[in-house]
Amino acid sequence: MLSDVRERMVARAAREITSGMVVNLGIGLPTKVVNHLPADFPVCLHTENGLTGIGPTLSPEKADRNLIDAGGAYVSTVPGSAFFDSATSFAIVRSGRLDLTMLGAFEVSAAGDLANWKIPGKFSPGVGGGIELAQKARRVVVLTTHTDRAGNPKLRQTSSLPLTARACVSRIFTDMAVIDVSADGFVLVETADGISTADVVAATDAPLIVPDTCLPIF
Amino acid sequence: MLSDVRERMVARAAREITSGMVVNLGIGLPTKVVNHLPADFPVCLHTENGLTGIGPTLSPEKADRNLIDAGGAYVSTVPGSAFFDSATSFAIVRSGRLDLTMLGAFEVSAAGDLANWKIPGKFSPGVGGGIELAQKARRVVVLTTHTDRAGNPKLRQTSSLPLTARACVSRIFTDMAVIDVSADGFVLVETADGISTADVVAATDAPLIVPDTCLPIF
Amino acid sequence: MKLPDKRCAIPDAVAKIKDGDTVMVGGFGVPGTPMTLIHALVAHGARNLTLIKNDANEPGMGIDHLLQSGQATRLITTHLGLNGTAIALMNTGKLAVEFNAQGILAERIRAGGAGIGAILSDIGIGTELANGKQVVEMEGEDYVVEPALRADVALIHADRADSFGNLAYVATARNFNPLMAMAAKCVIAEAETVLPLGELRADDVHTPGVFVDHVTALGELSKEYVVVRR
Amino acid sequence: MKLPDKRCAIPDAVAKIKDGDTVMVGGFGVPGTPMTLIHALVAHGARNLTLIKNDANEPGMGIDHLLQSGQATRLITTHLGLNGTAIALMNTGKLAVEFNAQGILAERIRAGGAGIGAILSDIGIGTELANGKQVVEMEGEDYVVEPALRADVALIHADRADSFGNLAYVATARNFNPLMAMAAKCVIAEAETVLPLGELRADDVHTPGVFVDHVTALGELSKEYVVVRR
Repeated sequence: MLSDVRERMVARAAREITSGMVVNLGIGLPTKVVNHLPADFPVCLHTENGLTGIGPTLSPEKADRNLIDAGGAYVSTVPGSAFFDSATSFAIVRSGRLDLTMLGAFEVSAAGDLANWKIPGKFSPGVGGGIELAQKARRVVVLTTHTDRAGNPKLRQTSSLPLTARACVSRIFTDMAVIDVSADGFVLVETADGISTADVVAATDAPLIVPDTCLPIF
Repeated sequence: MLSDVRERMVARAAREITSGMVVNLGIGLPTKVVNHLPADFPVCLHTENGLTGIGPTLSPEKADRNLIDAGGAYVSTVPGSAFFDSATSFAIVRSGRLDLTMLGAFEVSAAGDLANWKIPGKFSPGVGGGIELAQKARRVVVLTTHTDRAGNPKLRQTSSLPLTARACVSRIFTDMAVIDVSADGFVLVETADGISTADVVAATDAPLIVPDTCLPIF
Repeated sequence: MKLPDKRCAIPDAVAKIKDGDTVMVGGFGVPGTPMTLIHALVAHGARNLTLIKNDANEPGMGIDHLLQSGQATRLITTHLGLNGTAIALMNTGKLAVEFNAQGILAERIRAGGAGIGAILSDIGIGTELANGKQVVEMEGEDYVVEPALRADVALIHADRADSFGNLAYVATARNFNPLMAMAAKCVIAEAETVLPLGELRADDVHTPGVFVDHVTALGELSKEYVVVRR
Repeated sequence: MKLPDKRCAIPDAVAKIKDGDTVMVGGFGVPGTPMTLIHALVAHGARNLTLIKNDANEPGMGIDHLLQSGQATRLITTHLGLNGTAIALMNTGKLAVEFNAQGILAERIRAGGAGIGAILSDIGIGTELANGKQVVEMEGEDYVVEPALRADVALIHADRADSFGNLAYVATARNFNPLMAMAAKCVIAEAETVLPLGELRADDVHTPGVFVDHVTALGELSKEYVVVRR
């Protein structure tokens, strides 16, 4: 189970999905977004390993051994699902048919650079499908904790990690705030219940533009 | 109906097809080759517009409006036929899965250059699939009349027409002879019944190597 | 979650086509040619069109109507052998024609649909087909650069569809349709039958509906779809 | 005319694999991984293999057996996240690993199967993924050259096959299988069911048998094929 604030962050991110969109939800927190969409909501979920029209996740007892998502979870279909090979799957991604992708992050820079695939010397399992999602989806948003386990900010002026793609992130949902990436850097859009603007500024390693209005709370 | 000698030429060409081959038969005379294969002969016929396993040609009454070959003839399937798109069809061609293609020709040079798609100022309907067949099938043979309607030799030292592909033709079946393309030029292999070596030499615009043995007659 | 409904009336679908657009049209001969959408484009009247199609159909059929009406001024194709009218328009300078090797046309369209810039190919190297093309050396070999093709609109003919736009083709009517259905900003599919969601098996879909913008059900088929007696 | 019969016993099919060969292996996670052919390759013993596979499976499953046996010395892949053993072999220099973006790996294999030399792609431009790659300018834009991949052998898992080697896949077990089944000199397919000719509908074939050299029917499936409980 997710903590209350993470659940609210995921629910807030779900509102980013509008009617009729084609959406790819990355491994980890983004996958949880699907639990916050109404049953009859018109949307098409895509997974890189070859499916449009992802249905609910299934328990091992009910799982089909041949039906997983890109993260290895056993999923199901919906009426109108289609299966296809890996080349067609990334044709969807690279030709701009994804309206939105939600990804995890190690770091996001104030220019919208995304680093989420490699920490040199520590973690280098390969880039998988992330680079094409980050570079080619029409809109890329990030779901992440605001800081890493050691408390270091993940939102930084520049990222020192190998990049997944440059200048790709439009918006970041964290357990503290919703932040947009603008031409002038990070802009605070919303804060989590109980979190002050000062808290967000302190946990962010880059200047944060704070609008002179009352911000929504999620 | 074909004339007797053309029928024998087509029958002779059919013997070029050995058990288990994947074969593409070009528009025109090559298409007729299929009539000379036994019913249970193990072979896979390919057509560029998206079918492996071509079955017999059908009359308009029995035709399926959605099932044609690349020449527009209404054909049928055999048990085990498969349909595919045009990209897959030429993937078969370019990746070397065709053991043999039989093509028509305007001219063939002594180096095996093939010209069969354009006569500048007279005939230029486009190259279609011919260039890829000529360049990529493992073995390319030509079926053609030995001379054109005006009596000009089609087998020439060099071709003056725009080429379909260079040095691609291995063997030529005509209404006068079977001729191989060797490193040293044209080599007479067989003659048609009633045709002398001198007839073939006279109708060929390039030196013809004539083996010092008794040649088979078809 | 429910997959969106993309069913649409034909005039509404083709209304988006603008003067100067590039339009891909499926089909190889009669099979797979979207005869009904082509007539709708004639009725719509958009001019100065670039068409991308394997062939020019036969006189009085398919895209020949767009050549006769003067709406098409440019054609990217492989072979015009069955349409003497198209060849005459080309020879008199009324139609600009770019010929491609057939499989290269297929790959260029597929590259457009796959979001890649170009393919490197050795087809035509050493012949006039390679004239004027960019050549790249890779590992000591020469290749021609064959740039991806994309279109503003693709007109597709399918056998079956569902309301999300998943498509299935039949026999040799498949040909260029699945490739073009990936390679245009706006993909319009006519289908002989439009089924309720879930009635096209997910394993048997040839074109995932995610590529398709509008799907429309054909009523009774016009005479242009039937067996040609030559 | 009759389509040739390509049915073959598994040991005979894998007997052709030689030391030093490049072997493509289908599958994304468990679905589509040819578990039985992989065990046959372990039994066969060919060494110094280069494997091309989306992922390295999980410890004790799929190509992990070829890593554990030391038969594979090189791996072209996209992601090893579920196999710590593979990462350890890579980090200690016992396994040379080349990472590709997943869709680029798919396209490079497809290019090999389609007989084209390379694709030009903008994926990874401006990141370390593009380091060391040939760059080509086309119409003012930079693209990296991603060369086609071909293999000596491809090991494929299909749901259904016929005796000519036509293949059909099920659900997300399709993944890289149809691409690899086009891109090797020798293509060996294991199928859960091998049907008589004509029982796979021509419109529903995913891989035309013309690409396949040997097809073999699986008996009862081993435990590696079942649902993984993590």
